[in-house]
Amino acid sequence: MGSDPFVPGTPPVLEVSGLDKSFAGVHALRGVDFSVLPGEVHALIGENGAGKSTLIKVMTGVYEPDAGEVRFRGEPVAFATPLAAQEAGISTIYQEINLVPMMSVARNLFLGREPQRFGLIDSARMKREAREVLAEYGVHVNPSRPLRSLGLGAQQMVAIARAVQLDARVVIMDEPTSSLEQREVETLFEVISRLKARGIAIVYVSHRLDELYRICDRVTVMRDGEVVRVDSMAAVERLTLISLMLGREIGDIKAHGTTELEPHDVDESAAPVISARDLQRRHQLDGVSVDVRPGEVVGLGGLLGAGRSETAKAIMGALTLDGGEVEIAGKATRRTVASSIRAGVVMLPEDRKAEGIAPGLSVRENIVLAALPRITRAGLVDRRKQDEIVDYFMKRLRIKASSPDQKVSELSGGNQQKVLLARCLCLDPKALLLDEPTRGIDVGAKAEVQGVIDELAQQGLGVLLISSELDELIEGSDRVVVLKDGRVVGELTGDQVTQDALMTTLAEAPTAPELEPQAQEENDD
Amino acid sequence: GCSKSADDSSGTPKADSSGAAQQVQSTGGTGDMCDFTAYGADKLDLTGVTVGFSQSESTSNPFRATETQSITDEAKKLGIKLIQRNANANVSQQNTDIQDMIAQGAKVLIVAPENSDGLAPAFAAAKAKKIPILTIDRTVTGTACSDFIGFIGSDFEGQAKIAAQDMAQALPDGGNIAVLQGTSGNNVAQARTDGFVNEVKASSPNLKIVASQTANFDQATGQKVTEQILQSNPDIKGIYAENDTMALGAIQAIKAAGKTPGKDIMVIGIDGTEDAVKDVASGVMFSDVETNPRFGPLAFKALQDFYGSGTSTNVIIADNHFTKDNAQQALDNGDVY
Amino acid sequence: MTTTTLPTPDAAVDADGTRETRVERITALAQQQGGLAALVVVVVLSCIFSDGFATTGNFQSILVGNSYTALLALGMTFVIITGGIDLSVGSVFALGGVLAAWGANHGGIVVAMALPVAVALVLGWVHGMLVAKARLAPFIVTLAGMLFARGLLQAITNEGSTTFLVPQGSPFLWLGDGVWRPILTAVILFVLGGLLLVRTRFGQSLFALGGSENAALLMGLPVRRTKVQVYMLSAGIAGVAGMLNASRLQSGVTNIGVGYELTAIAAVIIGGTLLTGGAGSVLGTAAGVLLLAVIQNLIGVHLSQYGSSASDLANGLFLAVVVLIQTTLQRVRRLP
Amino acid sequence: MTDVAVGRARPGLDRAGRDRTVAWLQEYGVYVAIVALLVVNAIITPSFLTAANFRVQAFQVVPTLIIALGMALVITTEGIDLSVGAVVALSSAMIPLYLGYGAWTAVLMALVAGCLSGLLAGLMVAVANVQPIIATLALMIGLRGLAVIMNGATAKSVDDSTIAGLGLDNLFGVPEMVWIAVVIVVILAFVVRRTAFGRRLTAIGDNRAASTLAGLPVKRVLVTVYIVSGLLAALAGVLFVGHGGYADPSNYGLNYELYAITAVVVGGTPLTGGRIKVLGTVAGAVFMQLVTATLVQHDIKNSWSQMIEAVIIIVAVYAARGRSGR
Ligand SMILES: Nc1ncnc2c1ncn2[C@@H]1O[C@H](COP(=O)(O)OP(=O)(O)OP(=O)(O)O)[C@@H](O)[C@H]1O
Ligand SMILES: Nc1ncnc2c1ncn2[C@@H]1O[C@H](COP(=O)(O)OP(=O)(O)OP(=O)(O)O)[C@@H](O)[C@H]1O
Ligand SMILES: [Mg+2]
Ligand SMILES: [Mg+2]
Repeated sequence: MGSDPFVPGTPPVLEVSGLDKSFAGVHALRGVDFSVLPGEVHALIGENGAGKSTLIKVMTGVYEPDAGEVRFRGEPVAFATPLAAQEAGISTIYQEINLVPMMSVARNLFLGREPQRFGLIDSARMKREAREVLAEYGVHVNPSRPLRSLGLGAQQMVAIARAVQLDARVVIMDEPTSSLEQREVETLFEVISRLKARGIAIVYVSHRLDELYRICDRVTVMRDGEVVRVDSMAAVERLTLISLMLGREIGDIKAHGTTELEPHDVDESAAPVISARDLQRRHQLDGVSVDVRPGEVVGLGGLLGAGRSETAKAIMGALTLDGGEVEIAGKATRRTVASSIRAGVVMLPEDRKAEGIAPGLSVRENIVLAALPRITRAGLVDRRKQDEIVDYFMKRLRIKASSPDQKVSELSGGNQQKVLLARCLCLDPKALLLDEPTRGIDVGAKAEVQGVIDELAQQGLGVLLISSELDELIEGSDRVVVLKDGRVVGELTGDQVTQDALMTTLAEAPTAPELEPQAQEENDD
Repeated sequence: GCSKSADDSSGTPKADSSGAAQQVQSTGGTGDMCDFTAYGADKLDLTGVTVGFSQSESTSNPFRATETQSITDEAKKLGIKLIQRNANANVSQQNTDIQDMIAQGAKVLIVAPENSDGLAPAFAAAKAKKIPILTIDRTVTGTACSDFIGFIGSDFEGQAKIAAQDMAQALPDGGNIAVLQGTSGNNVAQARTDGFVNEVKASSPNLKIVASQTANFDQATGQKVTEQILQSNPDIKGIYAENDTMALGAIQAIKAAGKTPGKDIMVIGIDGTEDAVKDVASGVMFSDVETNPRFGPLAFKALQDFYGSGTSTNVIIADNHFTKDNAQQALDNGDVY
Repeated sequence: MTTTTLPTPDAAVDADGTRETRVERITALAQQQGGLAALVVVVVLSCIFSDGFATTGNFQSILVGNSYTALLALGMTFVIITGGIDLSVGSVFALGGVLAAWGANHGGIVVAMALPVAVALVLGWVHGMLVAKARLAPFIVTLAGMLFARGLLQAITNEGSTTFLVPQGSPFLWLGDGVWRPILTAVILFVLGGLLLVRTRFGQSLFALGGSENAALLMGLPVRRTKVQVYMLSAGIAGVAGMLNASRLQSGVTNIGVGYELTAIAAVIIGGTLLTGGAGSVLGTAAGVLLLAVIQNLIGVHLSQYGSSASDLANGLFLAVVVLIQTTLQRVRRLP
Repeated sequence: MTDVAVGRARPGLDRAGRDRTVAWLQEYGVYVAIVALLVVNAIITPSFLTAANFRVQAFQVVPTLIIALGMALVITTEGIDLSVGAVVALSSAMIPLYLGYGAWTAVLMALVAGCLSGLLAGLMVAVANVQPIIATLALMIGLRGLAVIMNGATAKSVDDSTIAGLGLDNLFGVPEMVWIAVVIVVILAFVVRRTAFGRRLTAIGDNRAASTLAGLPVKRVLVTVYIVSGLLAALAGVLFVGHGGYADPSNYGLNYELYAITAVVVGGTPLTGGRIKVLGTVAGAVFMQLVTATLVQHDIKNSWSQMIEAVIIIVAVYAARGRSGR
């Protein structure tokens, strides 16, 4: 798609100059100039906390700039609310999914512009149209279902569908693919090419560099709130890009490298740290069994909605089960999160916002949240120990925060993810359940996280890895258990762990008929 | 937000209906009489029908408890079937209560109204079914012997007038006084304020009302408010409380402020509850005006007369007046509740 | 997400929308309308076991006695769905009644009808602005509003001592006269309210606001305007209810409405509306109002003779049992 | 859900300085308001700055304050406890009932009653998942009925020097109940700042789902919080009996849930949970007490006091509102 270039020389549709934005203690944007042309896909990249999301929010009326100017179609504008930006023709998919979880899929999709008849919402038509629209995005669900019953990936697709449905001149996408799996990503790219063909400008933020090279025409690289380079995408080499983002020499990066992960020495005879048997949960899990041995990274493969997150939660004791058993280090668990943690398993949840961070608490408090029992004596928090832990992990994971006292909600998405990882690691676990551990984190940090996982596995930790990024899954895992529709449909070991093998396994597995879109029409009022 | 019962009288009574029965003081200014023919009701034999009693406020208020008990006891004594409801200080609820009892088969009603106004729908429903209503202890706006049979109860302004005269007597040299008012919007509280203020104005120019605050007919609030008033008006000589419980609270506050009630500050209350009358006897309180809650005998007598020779439409009961001279005797006789 | 417990708002479809049997569907309906289910159970039991319950007179009395206070719960439903709360409705109800009665005396039916609504809307607007623009907590804003409206009422009525009577023969009395007029008025307003909630964009934005305010904002909904409107709606309905009630009582009773906000909230919650916002229904609220009314009726019939404290205890127990049943029915799900 | 704090600071040169002033006011506004009220009263109210007056204000504020502290804990977990007023009544009913076994036994039983009702509320909220406002509303109605049944309809006078001492006497020149309040405040401030329990409290209020997944004992913390709230309300009930010299379950504690909530919110603890200000709650209660004192001592009519109080509450909360807005 990158081969079908925008028309150079046309005036930019959206343009900002000299943009400045500070939050208490953080200078998030410093004199940023940025512009997108009609019909171009413009990559906006930078490491976690570089200011990408802030730039987007300033452009779309969420934040007011401290200084600088936003021009839309040549006119200076100051959007007072996201609504104003939307009405002017800028449609945005913000970084975290911003839909209403409790409302139905159809109502989310059409919220604010529902089809009406005689002044009343025409629900039947709305549902019908929702079904059609979503089908185009590969999401086959009953539109009456509450949004939150969908997996994150499907929710993301709904958000994308919603944004694209709006008749916009600029579509801004802040990490749209972070919770999508390959198939959905392809769908998204098709959508993007269609938009592009219609002369719509697209701002695209992602930490997945491959994607950028595939679809983007130009790139703006940000670092520490400043724009460090604007160029045609093809003109910037991958390594250059990374070095620009991270502000390090190319040589450094080569040496540090994207970690080449070696398979770990797994003692096949060792007793598994995690042993899940025949997990059953109505409509979600249908007899899933997984073993994880010390030092082994077991990947869970499958498409969105295959039940990977559910498996992890079930093991953690965070999900009530209809049947099945979980043993941790040979002992049956009491099936509560607290007891699982005591037994030595921890989980990094998939939905950072809903289930991960405590937004109002500080970075420090978030990191040690689960570790409280270990750092308290007689109910009192041992502050020295706490600070040691926090200090260590903030350094080791390079968490970018003004201080440990900063509220977590003020961190960039990627840094929030690192805080959660720190929360898991400071528990000193025997086994880790990682649900999308690198979701939304930048290349540098991603390599670091993968390095950490690898290192931990070397030290004998058992890891269950869920990732929608096939590369990550294939590269990182010693063994991949493939799930489909809540059932184990295959297992790849040793040399079999390849993308092709995974795809074949998935393709050959039979589909559970009941999980296909529902035939009957439901009433959602 | 929670409902506060607007007790116009409370204290520490024995919740029985013995004690001094109500005595009639006067039977209405006009002296109008009413019987079932004049009212347009059918003749009934009370012993054969169901009588409904609608109580306005929570029986956790002793006045209300005694009143309810008195009516229940008298009905039992006369062999009359009684059903009852309690509106818990809620006018809308009382409307519903009355209509409920009509639906349940009550043929005659005794109503202790929560409010003088606002019972129109219930009274209209009763009238439509020719069910006579006797109102007790608070008046209702409307026409006697048409909207309702008549009224039995105390003269609240009269009570307050007596209290004002007592205050003048207690403070012959005059001085600053404070008024603890009942719940805002309560008819009884209003009458007891008006009666007192007017009488003071009319006959005791040397008494000066310097503070007038509501204490919701409640002892704890009475205490709190008095504590504050005593701070801003250290020269207060007398306190008039519109019911006994507020008076008791005031006494507690006066003591806590290091003054002597009955000597430094004169306290006068209304209701004639046991604790207050005891305080009158011991000189802690200057005087107390009674409000007699034992409506049973008079009410049923009125109903019987209604179906016979006729009853007065406005019966004012003679309330006792307790002073140091008669308080001990009243206590010994068990005339207090 | 700050909430953990979320019932399935669209319970006709299971969390996975699949493999639904008929039994599942019926239980799903009971779960969605726990209040309604409880109402049916209680009414059926009372008809069987409580003498004189199943009479036209009794039903009429229950319905007519609660038709105007039910409106407070209707307004409250909208506010609670946005994740807010309105504690001022009881006071505004009383104020509306007083203003209507005053208006009937001083200007006739038009003033009697318009004045209370206008004043209520102004109060609601102030609530809304404080909540939406100043970003104060609805609880505290409307708590202050409750005090303010009550104070205003007392200031107008000479500390509550003046009760304005609607003149006999005033056409204003027609509004709340009789048995069926109040009931019908309430039914019509509930139906309109239901339509407003599920079939209009305004209604949808209420759900969105309560479900996730941030998302609603970023999806381009007029968040602040909607908030202001919903508080105006609630206060306006309370004003209307007070006005109608004044017509029925033929006077502006000054000490009415105390504690009504709690009854309204209880009815709304029993009806299945989530206090945290984002889910709820007008039908549920109607069921909640009726359930409380029926319980009140039963307590009145069977427990009055044992004194108020026994009634209170029974009332509390009943409420606890009802919400426990309703919560269990609704199978409030912990987010996994 | 505060990932998008829609804050818009106006551009301007002295922005940083103004931000700091605003933040400072938000943090310490209540204290400033208290000082302002004291100054105003010193000028306009005769004999306001006297020991006797402070004693009276202390007597009146301590019960509210103690209840408010428990309420603050509950509110931190995103809950609310409407039952506190009824618990005051219940606890007061226990005193005459058990006074025969000695004053301290009676006090103990009163406190036990408070703990039990708190336990009930906690179980309903944490285990049965009933929404806090409705669970405690049921208790608010039911417990008062129970209290009146246990005590009888009559207010019972309590003549006991120990209990009266709690309500009236001084220790080192300061009312005993003030000392009690000080001890509770110190303990709570310590618990909130230094203990694991305090951390869990805020985390649960901030994001309950995340706390559950992080393995925090969510139910235990919730139940504890409601028990503490019940306990403190019961303690306030004992002080009521001591100060008034009688037990009156039908009237004690009426509306105190609202006073307590107001104190908590005016003190800067948001109703949305996740944050708690112990000292702020003290300040909130003291501030509201001073407002009431000013109004009553100047004999302002009830109608006007209510309206003025309403406005003052709004202004105070507006000044104290946190950065998160609500
Ligand atoms: N509301 C806020 N309050 C305070 N600081 C903030 C706020 N929002 C963002 N920041 C800070 O601004 C900086 C830029 O954040 P931003 O979210 O724009 O980063 P990003 O480039 O989108 O990163 P990521 O790739 O991780 O999403 C970060 O240091 C962050 O901590
Ligand atoms: N594209 C889709 N079409 C229909 N239903 C979907 C789709 N994606 C997800 N779902 C539904 O969402 C539910 C939860 O999916 P979820 O994404 O949590 O599963 P998962 O295998 O853990 O995936 P992930 O690894 O992305 O978390 C599934 O039960 C499924 O019914
Ligand atoms: Mg970002
Ligand atoms: Mg998942």
